[in-house]
Amino acid sequence: MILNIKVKILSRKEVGPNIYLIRLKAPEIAQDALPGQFIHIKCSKDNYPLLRRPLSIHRIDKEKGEIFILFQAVGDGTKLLAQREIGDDLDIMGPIGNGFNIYPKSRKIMIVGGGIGVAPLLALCEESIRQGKEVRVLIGALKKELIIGEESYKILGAKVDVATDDGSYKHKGLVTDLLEGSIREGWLADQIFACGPKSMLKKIVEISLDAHIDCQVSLEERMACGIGACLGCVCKIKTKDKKEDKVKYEYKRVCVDGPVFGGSEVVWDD
Amino acid sequence: MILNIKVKILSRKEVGPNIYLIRLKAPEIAQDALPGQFIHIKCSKDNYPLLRRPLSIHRIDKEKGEIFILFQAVGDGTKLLAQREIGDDLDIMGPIGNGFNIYPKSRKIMIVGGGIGVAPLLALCEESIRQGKEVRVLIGALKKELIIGEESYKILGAKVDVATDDGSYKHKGLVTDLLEGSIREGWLADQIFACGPKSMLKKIVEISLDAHIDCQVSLEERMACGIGACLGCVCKIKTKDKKEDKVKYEYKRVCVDGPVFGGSEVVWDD
Amino acid sequence: MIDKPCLKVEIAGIKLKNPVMTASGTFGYGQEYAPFVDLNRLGAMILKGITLKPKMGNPPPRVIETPSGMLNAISLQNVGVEILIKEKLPYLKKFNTPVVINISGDTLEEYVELARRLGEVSKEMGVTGLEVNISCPNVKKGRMVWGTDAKATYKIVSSIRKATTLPLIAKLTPNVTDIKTIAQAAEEAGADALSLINTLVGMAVDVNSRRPKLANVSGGLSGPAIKPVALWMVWQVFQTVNIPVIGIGGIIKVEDALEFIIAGARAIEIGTANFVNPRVTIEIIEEIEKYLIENNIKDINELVGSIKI
Amino acid sequence: MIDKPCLKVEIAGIKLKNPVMTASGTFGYGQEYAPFVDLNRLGAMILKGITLKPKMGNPPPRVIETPSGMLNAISLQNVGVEILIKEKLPYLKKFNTPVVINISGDTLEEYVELARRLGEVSKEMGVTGLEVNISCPNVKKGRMVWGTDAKATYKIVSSIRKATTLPLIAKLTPNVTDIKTIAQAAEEAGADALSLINTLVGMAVDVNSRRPKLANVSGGLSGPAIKPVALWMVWQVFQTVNIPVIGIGGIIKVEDALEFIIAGARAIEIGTANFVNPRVTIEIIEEIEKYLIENNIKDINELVGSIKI
Ligand SMILES: Cc1cc2nc3c(=O)[nH]c(=O)nc-3n(C[C@H](O)[C@H](O)[C@H](O)COP(=O)(O)OP(=O)(O)OC[C@H]3O[C@@H](n4cnc5c(N)ncnc54)[C@H](O)[C@@H]3O)c2cc1C
Ligand SMILES: Cc1cc2nc3c(=O)[nH]c(=O)nc-3n(C[C@H](O)[C@H](O)[C@H](O)COP(=O)(O)OP(=O)(O)OC[C@H]3O[C@@H](n4cnc5c(N)ncnc54)[C@H](O)[C@@H]3O)c2cc1C
Ligand SMILES: Cc1cc2nc3c(=O)[nH]c(=O)nc-3n(C[C@H](O)[C@H](O)[C@H](O)COP(=O)(O)O)c2cc1C
Ligand SMILES: Cc1cc2nc3c(=O)[nH]c(=O)nc-3n(C[C@H](O)[C@H](O)[C@H](O)COP(=O)(O)O)c2cc1C
Ligand code: FES
Ligand code: FES
Repeated sequence: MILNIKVKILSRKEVGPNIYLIRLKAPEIAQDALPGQFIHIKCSKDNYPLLRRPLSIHRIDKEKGEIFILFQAVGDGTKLLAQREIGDDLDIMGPIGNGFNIYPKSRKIMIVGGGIGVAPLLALCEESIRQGKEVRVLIGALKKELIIGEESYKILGAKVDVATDDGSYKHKGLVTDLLEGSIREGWLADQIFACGPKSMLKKIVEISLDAHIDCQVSLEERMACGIGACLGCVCKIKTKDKKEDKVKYEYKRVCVDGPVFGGSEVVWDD
Repeated sequence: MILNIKVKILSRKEVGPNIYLIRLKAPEIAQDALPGQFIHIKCSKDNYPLLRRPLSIHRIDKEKGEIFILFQAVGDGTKLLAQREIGDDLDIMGPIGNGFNIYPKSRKIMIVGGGIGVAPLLALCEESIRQGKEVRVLIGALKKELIIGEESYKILGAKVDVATDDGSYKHKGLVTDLLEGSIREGWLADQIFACGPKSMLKKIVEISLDAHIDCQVSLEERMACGIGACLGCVCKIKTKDKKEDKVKYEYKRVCVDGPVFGGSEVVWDD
Repeated sequence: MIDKPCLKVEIAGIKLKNPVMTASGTFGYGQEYAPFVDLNRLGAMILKGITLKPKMGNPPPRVIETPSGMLNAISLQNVGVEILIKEKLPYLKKFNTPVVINISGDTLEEYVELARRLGEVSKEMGVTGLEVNISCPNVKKGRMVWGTDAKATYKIVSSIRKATTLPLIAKLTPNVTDIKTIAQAAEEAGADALSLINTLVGMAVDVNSRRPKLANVSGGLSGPAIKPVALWMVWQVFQTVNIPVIGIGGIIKVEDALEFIIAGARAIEIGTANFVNPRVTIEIIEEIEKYLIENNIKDINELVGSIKI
Repeated sequence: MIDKPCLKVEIAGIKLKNPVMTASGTFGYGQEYAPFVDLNRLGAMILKGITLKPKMGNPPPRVIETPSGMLNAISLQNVGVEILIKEKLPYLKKFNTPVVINISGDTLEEYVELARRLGEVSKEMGVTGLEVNISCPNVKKGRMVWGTDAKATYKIVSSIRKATTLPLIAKLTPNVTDIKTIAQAAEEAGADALSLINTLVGMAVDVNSRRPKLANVSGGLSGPAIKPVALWMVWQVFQTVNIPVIGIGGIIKVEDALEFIIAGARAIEIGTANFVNPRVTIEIIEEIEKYLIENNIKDINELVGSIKI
């Protein structure tokens, strides 16, 4: 069930240029949360900005009853959030969404994150490793300073590779190059999970279709309610009609029908 | 000239229930400011609330280049202002308005403040004493805890009397009772200066007219621009036409034509 | 001092426990808010606008924040009336809160058929009333919006009136020169109550891509930004008609709701604020009660239209 | 990369250094803002609305803040045209910035006489153009607002057109069902440019006293809250007329100004934002220039109406 609660800000750290990691005391949410879910946050204490902002749950610490968010301060909402003080009560709703679906029979997991898209993937990595999967992580960023979480993934026991657009660190190029490379080398995952810019996701879906690997992507869309009521946050999804003989299109809600969708269901071109 | 500058918050103190005293480093303004003038303040760092809020200059320290504001946190604007941190830059415009006019030949000065209306009167008291006047101060408040500045006036060398509506401190009743009392006792000021709720000001003007004492009152009205451009902040003022044979009424701007008006000019009844 | 003021109001013959309703399109089909709100405590629930057939709606982006408001261009994505009846209404039957269905259509015939169909199942499925969204364009008449013309308003409301005995609320659009003549037309056509305002038409542009921020170019502006406009229109209409008026537009705190009630609204609908604070409806109900106690008002109906000019 | 993009635009034959003008009623008679703004740097100055005779205006309270906006009910308090000419215009003559006079009246005759009088002194006193505020009620026609009716708009604009050869900007009110027909009427009547929007009608209630917060009951809503509505109307009008459009409504930062320009405004007016930040006009001029450089746009005129739909 989605809760609307006030939770304490336990710590806040600028982990990269304009990128913040905030730890929240939220036992009720930590208890239920799945990797890939998000929380819907009232960034300020008054009604300006008006709407909440969705941020993925970055890490889930069920034992301590804590959750983490990792975000980039891009506009009014996230900038105000980055200024909230330790000890403040934060008004959040969550956990929201379907989360990633790790199949029990999968043995090898490939996780691909672009930019701030890495945010929801740490919890996924942790859970995958907890379930005994072999996990590889590919991280893409514009440049060296914007790479987030490389160490955190390594500590969990995942093999991590990095690509930067400008070549300022490790592979120069796109993170999708790394994905193609690993497939070429013969490391075939049972599932690919990805989060990041649309162009990256689209390419990853193409690669996964070619390689016949099951792929799940986490989408973003502008949200109002965050709980499925306003139909503001839709994306176009291919569905089959009842007789399964005709492809249909439907606008599904990113907030509660997603944010994770099967890569092949997503219609990218409008 | 009215300046628009950013000034440092040097200190902030809650001096009464929801009443704050803030000290600002503002040499350019301290240099020019007159008792009775105000500054127009952007209370928050963003545009919410949208408009500035006018607050009187409570004390002027020309030597240190500091000014003080004393205010009650009543709504969104003043509440946000009360939360601004020491060291913050505050965006202000000022000094604005005509200020009180102390006549050189006046020897005895009566100052009357009701509630937060005492705010602009400390600077006036200080200046009057500096000019060698004999100053009496009457303070009115709802109850004991809401009396502000009694000591500050005494330190300056003024004789201070207090009235509380509920009798929780000194005279039980209205501050206007004290004024009538002092006149009855024969302490006739050359000028009366007053600031406070409209009903109080109206009564003081009546008393002063009866006693033939020159009286100046500081008015409040909701403001937008604060510099005479929008005509939002008007009050009705009696004026004489050129031939001085007919009374006319005019809406004058509290911000730049006031906030101090001759008591007998003000039209109270609409 | 009174300790339990009366919050009950009657709108279009519908008895409400209190004047707080949910605005169409902002409360889903009710169930979405059940984790946050005891649906039994609401005055009434108005569901997402329904059409005869399911509708796909506009492509994204569909929502965008604006200063103290938001633009939406959902364009009536909905499951269609039959799925509403089969899958959404059964859940709501377990609450003793009136359910009002907001109806929309591309043609007069669609509105009429919808009203007839919902009338047919009203007893069984717990449909207490209809709110007619006349802010939709009339596709037959070159997409002129029904509610922007008094004659068209009269025509559509009277046609629906003939098709159903259900309490009928006409929901007015604010994008008009004179809301009073539209209100009068709706009253004459047989509306039992009027609700206003729907959203103002607005737009936003992304200065980097130089494209509209909404895929649909324009959208409906809602939220606190529009409250002053809504309040003015409610007061205008309150002075013009003899049927109850429901105030909508930017209500996010108790003072907002009270402003509408004092200006003449017998009930109010809360829209965008649900997105900000999912418990806002309940909080406002509680605070209206507090206000009545503090101001020693025994019955909320005394407050309706009590504005002193 | 260009280092000095061209910011010059021409409106109604008036040559502006840049597209940033001040909105009537929010910049006084210019002089009030001289401590904060180098008046020489503005695109144009539009002064507080003037009438034939001095006007006392409404009783206070006249202004009230609303979410991201404000309501005002100044009601045209002004010194009258003769004092304007004698006491206000001389000061402005020393600046080389076009001065546009916003004119208002209770009757058609007043508008016409005002236009004639200002035309008469225009050379001598530096009056570069007129902006006709047609949001005033026509007292002869039962207080119907001129600008809410296409015929009335045509009548008043064409009458003024005959009375003066000064560049004529018709300022439209947004409180209408179809801004396009009003815009067309103004164009046909001979307006050289259109400016929009004036304020939306709104109201606020004090829930403690149960009185309107404005002594005048209703007021005009301005500020960021109305920007989406203004932008939509500007874009609608831009597509409809062949004369330049000036965008007004809620502009407080450079993006707002750019949104209007991209949607079709050849110039913009800044109103309420002057109260928030007295230097806002200059800051926006500087930032428009920066945007043009960053986006490699040589001439601001390329940006006008460049929205991609
Ligand atoms: C399910 C979900 C999970 C997300 N998780 C994260 C996360 O873990 N970390 C993180 O940094 N960001 C995340 N985002 C994106 C984040 O919500 C936006 O960056 C944020 O809402 C921007 O708000 P703002 O007020 O700072 O910016 P605004 O001023 O609103 O906009 C600034 C920029 O952010 C973009 N933006 C605004 N709202 C959204 C939105 N709802 N979705 C996508 N882009 C938006 C705009 O296009 C604009 O360019 C997530 C988005 C979704 C939908
Ligand atoms: C020239 C001048 C000098 C002032 N000096 C002081 C001072 O030294 N100390 C002090 O505490 N207050 C002073 N005030 C009043 C102060 O400006 C208001 O209390 C403040 O603007 C309220 O803002 P807010 O956002 O907190 O409240 P809002 O939410 O705007 O309103 C809360 C309450 O404050 C009242 N209010 C709001 N704006 C004004 C206004 N412009 N004038 C009068 N009342 C208003 C409203 O009626 C309302 O009841 C002065 C006002 C003026 C005009
Ligand atoms: C996302 C969204 C969807 C809406 N959908 C509908 C609808 O289907 N039918 C309708 O009559 N009004 C619809 N509205 C309008 C609201 O019911 C309401 O009239 C308007 O939002 C103003 O109220 P508010 O400011 O409280 O949101 C919608 C509003 C929003 C924000
Ligand atoms: C205090 C005030 C006074 C105004 N006076 C006039 C006026 O005299 N004539 C006029 O045409 N518009 C007047 N307006 C409207 C503005 O010029 C402008 O059209 C409107 O405020 C919208 O722009 P904004 O949101 O930038 O303020 C006034 C607006 C305000 C806020
Ligand atoms: S944000 Fe409202 S349905 Fe997803
Ligand atoms: S506040 Fe604008 S004229 Fe005084």
